[in-house]
This record gives sequence, structure tokens and C-alpha cells, in this order.
Amino acid sequence: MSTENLTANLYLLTPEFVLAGFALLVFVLDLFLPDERKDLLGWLSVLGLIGIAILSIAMLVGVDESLYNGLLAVDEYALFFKVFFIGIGVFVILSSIDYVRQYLNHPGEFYGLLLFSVLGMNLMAMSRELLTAYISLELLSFSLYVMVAYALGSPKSNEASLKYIIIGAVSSAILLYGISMVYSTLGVTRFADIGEELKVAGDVSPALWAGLALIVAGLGFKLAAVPFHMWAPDVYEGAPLPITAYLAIASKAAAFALVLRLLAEAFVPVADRWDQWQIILVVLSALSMLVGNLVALAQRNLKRLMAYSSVGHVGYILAGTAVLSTDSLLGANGVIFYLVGYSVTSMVVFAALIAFFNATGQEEIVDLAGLADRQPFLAMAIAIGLFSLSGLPIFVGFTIKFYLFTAVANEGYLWLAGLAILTSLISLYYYLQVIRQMYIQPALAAPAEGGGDSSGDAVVDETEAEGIPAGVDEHTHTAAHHEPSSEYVPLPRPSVALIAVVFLGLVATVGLGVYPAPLLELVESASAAVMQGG
Amino acid sequence: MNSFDQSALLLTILVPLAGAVLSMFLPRNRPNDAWYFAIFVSAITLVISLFLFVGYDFAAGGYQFVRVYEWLDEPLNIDLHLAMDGIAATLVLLNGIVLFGAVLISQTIKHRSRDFFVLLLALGSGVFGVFVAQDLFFLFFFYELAVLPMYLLIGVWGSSTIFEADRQRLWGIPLPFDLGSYNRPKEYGAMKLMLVLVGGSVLIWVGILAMYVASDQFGSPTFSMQILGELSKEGAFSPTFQNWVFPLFMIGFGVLAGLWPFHTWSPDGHVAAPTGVSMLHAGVLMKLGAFGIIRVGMVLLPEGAEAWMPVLIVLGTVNVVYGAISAMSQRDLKYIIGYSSVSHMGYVIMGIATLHPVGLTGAVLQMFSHGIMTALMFAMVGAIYERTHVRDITILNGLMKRMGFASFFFAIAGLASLGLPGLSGFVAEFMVFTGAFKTYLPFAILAVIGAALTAIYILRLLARTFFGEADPRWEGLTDASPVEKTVGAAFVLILLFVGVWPAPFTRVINVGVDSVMSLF
Amino acid sequence: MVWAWLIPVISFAVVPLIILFGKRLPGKGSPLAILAILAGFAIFWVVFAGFLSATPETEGCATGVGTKALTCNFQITWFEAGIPGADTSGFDRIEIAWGITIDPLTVSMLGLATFVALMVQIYSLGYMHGDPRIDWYYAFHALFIASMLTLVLADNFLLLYVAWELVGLCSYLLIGFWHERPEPREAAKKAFIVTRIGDVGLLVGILLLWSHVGSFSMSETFAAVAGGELSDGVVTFSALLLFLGAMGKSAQFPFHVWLPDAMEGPTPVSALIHAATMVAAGVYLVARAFPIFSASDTAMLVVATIGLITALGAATIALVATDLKRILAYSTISHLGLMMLSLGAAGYTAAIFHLLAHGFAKALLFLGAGSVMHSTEELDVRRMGGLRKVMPVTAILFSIGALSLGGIPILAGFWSKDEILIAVNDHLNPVFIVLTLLTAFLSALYMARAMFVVFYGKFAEHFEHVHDAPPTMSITMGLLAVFAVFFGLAALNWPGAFDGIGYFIIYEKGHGLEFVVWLAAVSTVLAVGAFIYGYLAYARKSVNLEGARRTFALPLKIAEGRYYVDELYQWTIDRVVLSLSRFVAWFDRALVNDVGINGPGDITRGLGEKLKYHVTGYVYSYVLVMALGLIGLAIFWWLVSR
Amino acid sequence: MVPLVAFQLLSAALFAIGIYGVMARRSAVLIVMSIELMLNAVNINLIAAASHLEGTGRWANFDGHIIAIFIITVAAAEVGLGMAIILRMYRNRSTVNVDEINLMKW
Repeated sequence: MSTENLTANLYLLTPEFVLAGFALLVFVLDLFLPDERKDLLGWLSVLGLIGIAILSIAMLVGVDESLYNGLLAVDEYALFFKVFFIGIGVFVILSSIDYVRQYLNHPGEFYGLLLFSVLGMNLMAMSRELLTAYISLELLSFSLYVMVAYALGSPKSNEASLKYIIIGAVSSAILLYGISMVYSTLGVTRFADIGEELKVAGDVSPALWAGLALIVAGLGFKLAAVPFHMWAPDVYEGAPLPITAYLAIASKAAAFALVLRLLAEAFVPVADRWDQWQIILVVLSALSMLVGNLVALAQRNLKRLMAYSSVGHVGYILAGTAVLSTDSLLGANGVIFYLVGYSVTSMVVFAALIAFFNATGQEEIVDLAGLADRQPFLAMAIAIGLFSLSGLPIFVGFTIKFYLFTAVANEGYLWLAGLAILTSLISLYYYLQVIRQMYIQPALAAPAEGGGDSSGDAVVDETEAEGIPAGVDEHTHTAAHHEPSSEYVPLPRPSVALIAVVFLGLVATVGLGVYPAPLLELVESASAAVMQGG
Repeated sequence: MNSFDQSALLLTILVPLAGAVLSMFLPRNRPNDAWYFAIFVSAITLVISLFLFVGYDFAAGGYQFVRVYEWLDEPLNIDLHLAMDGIAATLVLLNGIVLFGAVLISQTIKHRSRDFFVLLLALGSGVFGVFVAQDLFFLFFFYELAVLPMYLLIGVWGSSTIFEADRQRLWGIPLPFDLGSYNRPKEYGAMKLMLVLVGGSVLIWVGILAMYVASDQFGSPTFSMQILGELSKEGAFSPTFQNWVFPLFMIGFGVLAGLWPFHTWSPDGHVAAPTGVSMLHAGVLMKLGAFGIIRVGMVLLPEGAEAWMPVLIVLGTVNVVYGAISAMSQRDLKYIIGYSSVSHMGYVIMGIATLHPVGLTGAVLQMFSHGIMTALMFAMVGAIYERTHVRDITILNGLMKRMGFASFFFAIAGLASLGLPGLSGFVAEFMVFTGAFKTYLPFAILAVIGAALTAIYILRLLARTFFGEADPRWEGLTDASPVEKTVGAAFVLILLFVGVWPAPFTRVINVGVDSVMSLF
Repeated sequence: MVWAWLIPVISFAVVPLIILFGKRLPGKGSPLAILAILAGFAIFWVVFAGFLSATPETEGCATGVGTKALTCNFQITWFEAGIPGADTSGFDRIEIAWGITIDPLTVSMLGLATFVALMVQIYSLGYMHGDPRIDWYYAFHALFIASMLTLVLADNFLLLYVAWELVGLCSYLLIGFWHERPEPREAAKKAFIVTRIGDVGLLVGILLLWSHVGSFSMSETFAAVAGGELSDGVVTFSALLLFLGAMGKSAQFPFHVWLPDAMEGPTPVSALIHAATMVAAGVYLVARAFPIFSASDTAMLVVATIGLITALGAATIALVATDLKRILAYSTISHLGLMMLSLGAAGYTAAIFHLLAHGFAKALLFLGAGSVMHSTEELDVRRMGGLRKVMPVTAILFSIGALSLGGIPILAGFWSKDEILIAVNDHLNPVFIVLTLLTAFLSALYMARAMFVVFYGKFAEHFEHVHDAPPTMSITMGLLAVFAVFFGLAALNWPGAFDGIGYFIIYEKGHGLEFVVWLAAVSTVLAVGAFIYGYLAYARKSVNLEGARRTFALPLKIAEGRYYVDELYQWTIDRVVLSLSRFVAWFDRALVNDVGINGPGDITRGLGEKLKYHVTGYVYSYVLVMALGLIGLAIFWWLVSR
Repeated sequence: MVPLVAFQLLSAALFAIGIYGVMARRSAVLIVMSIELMLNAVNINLIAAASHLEGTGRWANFDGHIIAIFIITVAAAEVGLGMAIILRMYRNRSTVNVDEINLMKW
């Protein structure tokens, strides 16, 4: 424990320091900006984040170092996720500017908190030690607690944040308890050391496996993996839409970034035990796939739907983490690739939904009726996004699933891959229900407020169409579709920022689906760094 | 081998796809522009596919127009490997023709026509891809791509069917169920089609993964069908493995081929779909399934194929007879055609199941002939339906008087489908029978009987719908539009050509069949 | 002789021309069709001459299998399927040829078909005059005759089947020509479907033969059969299956039901297709495949029996039928039965001889009936009578046909029927000859009935205005009548010119005209007796039939009910086939689809609906589940780590 | 000296009580307090472990203490945030009874 290397390469943390300082700057500026100019903060944070991304790329490419005596890693893996998270941050901010202006107070803090949460995620990707991991995780969570509660007027948002913080606190307690158990049995908290200790430890004492179980459970909450998923739908539904997007995409990705490093450094090297412990992750993943996709079938609210579907996707990614192995990068690649693809696609969907919400203030599935006529671009974006999520080509959703499931099958879990494929079939059904609303159902003349279960049931009933004279079919009946002039109210065109986000997202969705090779090279360097290095 | 030869296969995929992407930027409210552009694109693809079919050197045989594009290297090893053998060449031509016809026929699509043609072209591109892909990943990629647009194509531009038949009596006793009444909203048809087909592809996907994993034991794992084929030639895949993986492909692809009992998506889907889509789907898409069974199932897992063919021949025969019998009591024109497709795909399945060179040739030729024939039928039904808004053959009658051309073309297609010599249907079915006679005699006889049943419902349909004195309510009907006449005439000519001189097709198919059969 | 292929091809060629440009051509294209068949008739003579002069040394010719007769084959490959270059006998490849074979059978059929077709088409000029769709009529005619000629020329079974189906199609189209009326529509459908059922047998038979011989070529197949390469079972089965096809086309019991209904078509069509040529195709097929049939006694017996049943049954119905055309139709069926019987009795020559003689006579009769209908627009013989007053030409010509067919000596029918009687007498047991004679008597009787009721006896006044047939019709009838009278002389040996049909159309060995005196005498007596009785009964009305009617009330009723075969079919279709199909359709929707396909989907969705309630909304329940999950996880972990 | 397992049992019990409190209590405030209980259980565990590790005397391993300190800080922040949210809930709905806080379910 020599002291010089504690500060030797401190400069490697510059991006983080800058980010923290920048976040504080935003807070401060907020005080001086008049309310109507608050948008500037949003744009400023976007610019700042981009700058930081460039900075970190410029500084850290090819660096593979370990700070604070192995508490933080600065390697390709961390860099990859840093840029990834910053990217997500940028997109979320871009897509939330209008929303914030329309629905939220205190934009300044909003952007500041968002920046802090990005910092937290970056640290999660870097941390190689339990406490550090925990602290950065809390940094993320706290910002999220606040942001979920951000819609002050809305009881839903409030309830969501309450539930979120209670469950969050409980699970962080669980996580800490697990940490303490591991610490008390092994006496170490660095991932790598844990790995070493586990290698030498003869038989695993109850305290140890209890502790490991506790850690997994604690992280399971962050991942929203079954059975630690139940907060997700409520929080997603209650939170402001951009925050829902942020939860669904960023916090999940960050949690996986942490889990991946933990597994890679602490568990995977312990070859014989890892073979046993894989099965635990496998079970979690199977449960998540099934529950997430099945319950999503019964949803009426778009945010809840996305919540459950994201639980399902967590199941897939968990399957990927279960098949990590030292001799093949396939699993790690699959997980990271899937995270990127999934985030890109969800970003498209959520951005489009935000645009829709900004225009209508609705978030039930039935409210989307006739969107294809009212705002074709959004409809197309959502449709493509959902097709991609359900794993159909030529979109990235197909490629990532194929890659990941191949990895899973290749590690000998063909049945798990089969289950995953089957559940994606189930997911196709509810995604198609949404698409059906947008493209097939006629637009409602007067946008129905709220929607709710009643209109939700109506959706189901419409599958039995009304009687028409024998033989003569519905042609005349559906003629309404065929003259698009009447009925529907066109929506206002979304703001440039949103269109930009959606468009870039679409390009990425299709581009990565058709030609993922360049991305996969980066992914490989990242996974190589975490699986073999360190 | 000039540069065009080398990139021709890629073009078949890219041209429609690019066309789809470009059409997105056409003005929304000018339907005809989209149509003209789609015609332009599909015409190019037609030319390319013709070039490919003619350019395929059947004397040399084997895979031609080979081109490999690096896509992903280690650890997944996926190349975009394109190549075409005799079987694929025929089907590529079929797709070119039917796609062009479908686009032409879709003149009547006015609502959101741009989106329609985007999806239609994407569909066509996917189909081309399946026929020429030599890598399991891309085969599956294009397979899904071909299925993807169907939901919207049917859901948005389709039509629902509500049909109340009076309660039937059997030997004078009223039966507890309405034998003939059904109620099929287009959403249902679309959703069922989508889910069932993707459900089939679940099995395919699992099978593909299984192949990949299995090939892992022999050097690096791979999706390349060439390498996998080599491996299976060397007996790399144990019989047990083949016996449980082959059914995955057999059922998975079989679903798309309308294999009983997974066929019900096909009548409902085709009925709900708009004309152009029915043409493409019944005409080409269903062939993907049969093609997949040959290209993936039989070639990669010969032993499994041999073990499972008895099952497949039974199912195929059921398809033939069952489809024909259920078509007999239908009253909706499109349902009759839909069930006849089920029945005719039965011949294809049988021909495959015979594992006999002649039978297999027959199966492939039947794919082509049925593709043209059923597309023509749907086109003409569409023409009739556009004008009458009725498809109930108990209401339609005497159309020959008002719509001479449409009726004539339909009649020819009908005769082709009942296996009348001189039209393409006969040659193909006859070869299937020939093969089946050598291998599964009893089923062959059943199939021949099935062909006779076809005559019953086709003639019933013709007599009810086209012959007889025209009902006054059809006074104002106009005959087929120039476009419809063009498509009809062209397809009729193809039917005649194949029926009278099948040699140009058989000689190409034979070499493909040869290489497949050499594994058995 | 090679140019025989031109005969059908020319007619094929004019079909599209008439369809496409018929409307603009003079006479709506009818001259085109007639010229085509005229050319065919001309070429026929060339071929005939060429064949007579041909010797086994002639290129392409050889002595046929199982017969001394000369057979000439010319072929080009049509298409091939299977492994390229594989040996066809290995069944891995099939090679189908456009091939023609020319032997006495073909030549005679060519002659009959071309000649009758020519006559009928000319006749139709008058009969169909002014019909709006005459171009289609002639197009179908051309297509029919082309297919018919292909059928007789085909040298392999597949090509034969192709033509076989095409003639069936044309028959369908021509029967239903006046499709506005429901009866022709139904009749056409019936004809096609019933024959199609037979065709299933034919195709199966052909494929069965292929699957043992490895070739579709007739000569090779016959060679294989003669060489004993096929087991008796196969031979018998394939023979019977082929015969099934023949039964369908030649309207043999129980497939005869379509022919009477087919009379709904235009009368010239009935004359050409349903009397002279197409219905004879069945007989032709059996004769063509005689090496196969003669190799199996069972098959021969079946053929004979079916033939006899058909002949007798149809004759009795003809006796009581009241529709002129249907009388002729049943008589056709009966005579086709006789031909089959003769074939079954190894009376190869006799059968073909009768086929030709009957072809001329029956065509003549139909055209006569046609001219009667044309002028009177009446079909029910009970409302006719003494028409000879107003249409003498038709009356005479019709009578000639009737007498000839009735077997009055020196007319054509007499000779051919006599040959048949001899064959039956020689090769089958006595029951057959007795019944055959009975049939002969009956056929004479109903011919007498038709002839006397319509043209003789008391004149039906309401036909005052009626006038005789126009020249196009009467001339053609006249030409046919000449053949009906004198064709029989072909049986005789004309030293130098033609040594008798017995030496021309032969199987195994030729033999001159046999003449068994007692048989000839009996048949003559029967025929003459029948006509005299008919004259008394139907023309003079001096014999009162009421007594007979009362005594034979029941058989009469059954005969008038046409033995209720149609009813049986109708019942089967309505009650069995359609009910089955309705059931299958229901099964498909209600079970396969709504249960088999929707079921899993509904279950999954229901599962989701149930499962969603586990998220209660109460935060503590979330914690509870987390805790339980945690405990489960710990236990599970412990389990797997031990 | 007191064996480690005793402390572990104590902390386990405390943790269990805490989690039980979270489940049993209906008032959000009490729930947050129970969470504090759980966190303190963790602290006890850590300190005990730190002092017993490697058996080399009292201050063998500092990590436990450090972690504990961190936890205390974080817990404080957590409580602050939680209370703020509960307060807001009370303003909005004039209740902090989690039984009544289930607008969103299923």
C-alpha cells in the first residue's frame, strides 16, 4: 500500500473532475438565468457533455491504468461506457428540453442532476471495488430519486419517487449487508482480490454465499431483474417521460457496466465455482424474460409497457452475463453490443413518445390511434423502434439478439437461447398492438383524455369487428381509412432537437443493424479490457 | 465473369431495398408517383432476375454468380456470401416476375400508397435475399425481413371478412355448429400471420444456433452453409443430432410453406391481404418455406431428412387432400384460392418428401407454376372485387358477360390449378406424382385423387361465378383495366409456356436437384 | 408419313388465331377451322398412302409388339426431369417425347376423326348460323379435333394423357357452350368431373407402368409386358386402371351418366364428340394398350363384362327414352359397350371395325336429329310423327343410319356387329353370346322405334310450316350416309386393291372376314324382325303396346328411371362429399385454427393478465417479494455451491 | 474477547428486524427509520469484522471502518432525501400511509 501511486496518475480522472465541476456550474448558472432562457442550460449541458466526451477520448484511448491502488480502472472498457453514457445523457437532454419547458419547474437543477447522474454512471463503469461501486451507484440513484419526483404537481410522480427511494434504500442496505458479509469472510473488497480469495477459499462458508447472494440481490434491484423488478413499472409510469427514458436506458446500462466488471474480475476467473454460479444468473434471466414479457401483454399504458418490456430485455442481457467466460469474448461482446443496440432503439421510441406527449399530453396505447395519419414521422419512428425491440431485421434489434443468443447457445445454454427467442415472439405481440393502434386504428376525432382501462378494453374488443351483410366485406366499412382527408387532427411538428434525436436514432438503428462491424471492434476492445486485462 | 455478373445477386437484394428507402422521400399525397417509381424499381429487378436465370449456365451447374462480402469476422464469422444454384435461379425469376406483377396490380392503392410500396419492395428484397444467401445468418436475416412487412401490408391496406353462413344440415339433422360461417377481421388475419410465421422462425433460429454450436466441435463455429455442408458430408453431425434438429427446420420452414396443421394463417392471411400482397405472399413467400426445407434442412442434415421424410410425406398428402376438401365448401372466392394454395403447396411438400430426383424437380417446378398461377388468380379476384365489392360466389354470377378478360384469365389459371395438361400445373404435379410413385405409392395415389378433387371445386367456382346469365346488378361493371389485362395476359402466357415447353426450366432445375440429391 | 404430326398441329395453330382475331375474320373465323381440318383430311390420305406403301425397312418403322402390323414411330424430346444424364431405366430421370406412332389403328382413327370432323364443321355452318359466339365455337372445335388427333397419334402414354385431358376439356367447353342456361352448365361440369374420376385411374395406371418399366413409351412398355418383365399382378392392375380411364371417356357403366346429359350441347358437338370420336377414345385406348390387356385374362373378362352390362343396360333405357337425342346417346353407350365387349372377347378387329362403322352411322343419325331439331325445335319423340312428309331428305338419310346401325344386312353395321358376335361366341361362355344377341335385337328395336316414331306413322299437324335441312347440312349427311351404307364392304377381300380390314387392323395375326352362317342368320332375323315389329308397333300402331307396358310395368319404370344411377351419384355428392367438405371446413376453423392456433395465444395472454396482479402497488409487498427472492437466491446459491 | 459470530448474529437480527419493519409499518416515516436500522446492522457487521479480521489485534483492517463512515454519511443523505419526498407526498395527498399510496399498480 505505497502512497505515491495514490496520486501519481490522478490526471486520468480529469474528465470526471471536469464533469463534476461542469454540473456545479450549471447549478450556479441556473441562479442567474431568467426563466424564459433556461433552455440555454440544456444546450449548454449538451455542449459540455460532448466536450467532455471528446476530452476523454482524446486523453484516454489506449490507456489501461488503475487508480487509488485499484479502486478505479481507467481502461478501454471504462472509456467505452463513459462515451456511451455521455452520449445517452446528450440524447436524453436533447429530447427533454421541450418537455422540461412545458411541464417542469427548476430546469437548472434538472440538467445539473442529470449531469451528476452521468458522473455517477461513469464512476460505476470505472469502479473496481465494492465501496467505490456503491458510492457511485448511490450518486446515480440519488439524482434519479430527485428527478423521478420532479413533476411536483403530479401525485403519480411523487408516489413513484417514494416507492423508488424506499425500495432503493432497502436494496442498497441489502447490497451493503452483502458487502459487509463478503468483507467479514474474505477481508477484501476489491473485485480482483475477491476473485483471488475465492480461488484459494476451500469450501464456501454460509456467510460468504449469503453475502454474494445479498450483493446480487442488491444489484438485481438496479437491473430490475425478476424478482427485484416490481418497482420498475410504477416508477417508469410515474416518472416524467424523459426520466423514464433515462431510467430505462442509462441506469440499466450503468448497472450492467458495473455487474459485468464485477463478474469478470471477481467470479469468472474462479473457473470451477463460476460454472456452478452461472446457473443462478441463468435462473434470474429466465425469470425476467418470462415475467417481463408475459405481464407486458396485459399493459395499457405506454410507459408501463416499456417498463415490463425492459424487464424482459434485462432477462436477455442477464443470459449474456451468465455465459461470460475467460476463453471467449462472445458473451461479453454480446452483452455490451446488446446494451448499445437496446439503448439506441429505446432512445428512438422514447424520443418519439416524448414528442407525442409534448403535443398531446397522452401516454396510453389507445391514444396513439391514427398516429400514422396525424404525424407519420413519429409513427414510423415508433414502429421501427418497436420492430427493432422485437428483434426483426434490418434493425439493430435483430443483430444484437442474434449475436447475444449465439453467445448464450455457444456456452451450452441452447435451451435458454430458445426461451429467449420464444419470449421475443411473445414480445412481438404487444409491440404489434401498439403499431396496430398507430397504423390500423382510425384516428379519434377528439383525442380521448387519459384512455385508461375502459378504452383499453375497447382495443381488445375491436378485434371482433361488427357484423356486415353476408359476403360483402368490410371494404366500405374501412373506407374511412381510404380517404385520409377527414376525421383526424394532425399533430404539430416536433421540435428540431427531438427530430434530430429521433432521426439520428433511426439512422443508428438501421445502420448498426446492417453494418455493426465498426461498433463491434470497439466493443471487442472494451470487453477484452475487462475480461482479460485488470 | 464481368463486374455486373459478380454483383448481380447483390443487386437483386439492394435494388428493391434502395427503392424502398428512396420511396420514403417521395411526396406523401401523390399516390401515382410512388406507383411509377415502384414500377421502375421492380422492372429493374425483373430484368436482373431474368438476366440471372438466363445467365445461369445449366451445363456447368453448381453454384454460380458467387460473391463473398466480409461482414463480421471472429468470433462470429459471418460473411454475406451470395450464390445461386438451379433451384434458386428458378425462384429468383419467379420473384422478379411476381413482384413486378404485384406492383403493377397495386395501381388501385391510393391511401398511403408510398408506405405501401416501401413495404412491398422491402418484402421483395427479403425474398431475393433468402434465395441467394449462402450463410445461415443472412438467410434468416432476409427470411425475417420478408415476413416483417406483412403485418402492416395486411393490417393497413387489407380488408376484413364477415361471413354468416346459414346453419348447415347433415342428413336433414341440423348440426350443432355453423359449418360455413366465419368472421375474420383484417387485424386478426395480419396478427395471426405474423405471429405464426415468426413462431415458425423461432424454431428455425434455434435450429441455426444448434448447427452453429455443433460446428464448434470441428474447428471454429460457423454459419456458412458451404462449410456446414462440407462438415455434414464428412458426417460431422451425428444421426441423433440430425434427427432432432431437422424437425426444427422442417416445421419452422414448413409453417411458411403452409404445412398442415400450421396452415390456417394462409387462407385468412391471403383473404385479408390486398391484392398485390396476396399475389406476392401466396405466389412467392410461401415458396420460401419449401425452399428453406430443401436448402437448409435437406442439404445440411441429409440423415435427419431421410429419417423425417415419412412424416413430411404424410403431412404433405394431408395438405393436398385436406386443402382441396375444405376449399370445396368455401363460398368466398379468396378463401377458395387460399385453400387451394394450401392444397397445392402440399404437392411441393410431397415432392420434397419423396427425396426422388424427379419428385424434387417437380416440387421446384410446382413452386414456380403455383406462384404464377395463384398470383394470377389473386390478381383477377382483386380486379373483380375492386368492381363488385363482393367475393361470395353465391352472389357473383355470369361475370363472363361483363368482365370477359378477367374471367378468361381466371379460368385459365383455374384450369392450370386443376392440373390441365398444356398448362404449367400439370407438368409439375405429374413429376411430383412420378417421384412419389417410386417412393410412397399409396400417398401418390391419394395425391392424384386430390388433383381430381381440385377439379370439383374449381369447376364449381367457374360455373357459379363466371358462367350463366349475368345478374342485372352487375350491369355497370367494367372489364379489367389495361394494367390488369397486361398482367393477366403475361401470366397466362407464362403458364402456357411452361406447360407446353417446360424444358428451359427443367434443365435448370435438374442441375440444382442433382447437387441436392447427390447427398442421398 | 412423318408429316402426320402436321395434322393436329395445323388445327392447334388456328385456335389462337380464331380466339384473337375471330371477331374480325370473315365468318368469324369458321372457314379457318374448316380449312385446317380439310388440310388435315388431305394429309391423312398422304399418310395413309405412305403407310400402305411402307415396309419394315422404312425409316422409323418396325413390326409392332405382339402384332404383325407395321408400327412407325417418330419423336423429338419434349422435356426431361431428374438427374441429368442418368439412365432412365434407373428411374432417376424421365424423358418425355413429342412422339407420334402410326399403325393401322392410328390410321383408321385418323381417317374417321378427320372425315367426321370435316363433315360436322361444314354442317355446323348451317346449324350454328347466327350464333353470337360462333368464333369460340369453332375455336373449341379446332382445339378438340387437334387434341383428338394428338390422342390417336401419341406414341407415349403421357402425351396420350395430355391429349386425353384436352379432349375432355373441349367436351366440357362445348357441352357448356350455351352456359346461360343452367342445364348445359351442370351437364358440362358433370361430364368433366365424371370423366376426371376415370382419368385418375388412367394416370395412376400410367405411372404404375412407369414405376415398373421406367419409360412412358408405349412400345417399350409393351415390349416389357411381352417380355414378361412385369408381374401378373402389376399387369392386371395397370390394365384395370387404364380401363378405368377408358370407362370414363367411353361412358361405360357406372360412368355412363354424363353422356346423356352431354346432349345439352349443340347437336353437331354431340355428333362429333359424343358419338363418333371422343367417346370412342376409351375403346381406342383399350385397343392401343391391347398387349397389356391381352396379357391378363382377368382384365379381359372385366372389360367384356362391363361392356356387356353397359350395352344391355343402355339398350333397355334407349328403348324407353323419349328424348330423341337421348335415345341416340343411350344407343351410343350401348354400342360402345359392344365394342368393349368385343375387345374383351379378343375381337380386336371387330371392335375397331364396329367403332368406325358406328362412328359414321351415329354421326349421321345425330346430324339427322340435329336437322329435325333445327327445323322443329322439338326433341320429345312423342310429339313427333310422319315428318318424312315435310323433310324427306332427312327422313331418308336418318333411316339409312338407323338401318345400318340396326344391323340390316349389307349395311355397314351388319358386318361389324357380325364380327363382334363371332368374337364373343368364340372366346366367351354361352351366356355372353345370348345376352349379346339380345342386345343386338334391342338395338335394332330402339333404332326402329326412333326412326318410325319420328318420320313415319301419323303426321303431327303442328309441323306444317317445317321445311327440310339447308344444303350444307343435307350434303354432309349424304356423304356420311354413303359411308354408313358401303363401309361394311371394307370387310370383304378386294383382290389387288385391299385384302379386307381383317388383314389391315390386326392383333397378333390377320384373318379374313369370317362368316358364321348361323350367327349371321340369327342376327339378321333378329334385326329384320325388330324393324318389322317396330314398324307395326310405332308406325302402323297396329300392335298395341299397352298390354306389354302393363305386364312389364316395374322393369319399365326402372328403365325409365335409368336404373337410378344418377340419383345415387347425386346422393353421394350431396350427402357424403359436400357434407364431408363442410365438416372439414368447420374442423379447420373451429378446431385447427380457433383451438390449435388461437389457443396457445389466448393462454399466453391470459397468463399475462393473471400474472400482472403480482405488482400490487403496495410498496411493502415489493419489499416482501424482494426479501423472499433474496432468501430463495441464498438457498439456491447454497445448493449449487455444495 | 467476544467472537465475531456473536456480532454477526446481532447484526443479522437487527437487519431482519429492519426489513420486517419496512414490510410491517404503514407509515412512510417509520419505513425510512426501519431502513436506518438495516443500515446500522451493516455498520455493526463491518466494524466487528474489521476488528476481528486476520486475528492480528484490534485495528487489523481499516476498510471496515472507512466503509462504515461512508455508510453513515450516505444514510444521512438518504434519510434527508426520503423525508423531503415524504413531505411532498403529505402536501400532495395529505397522507403518508403506504396503504393509500397505490395509484399505480399491475
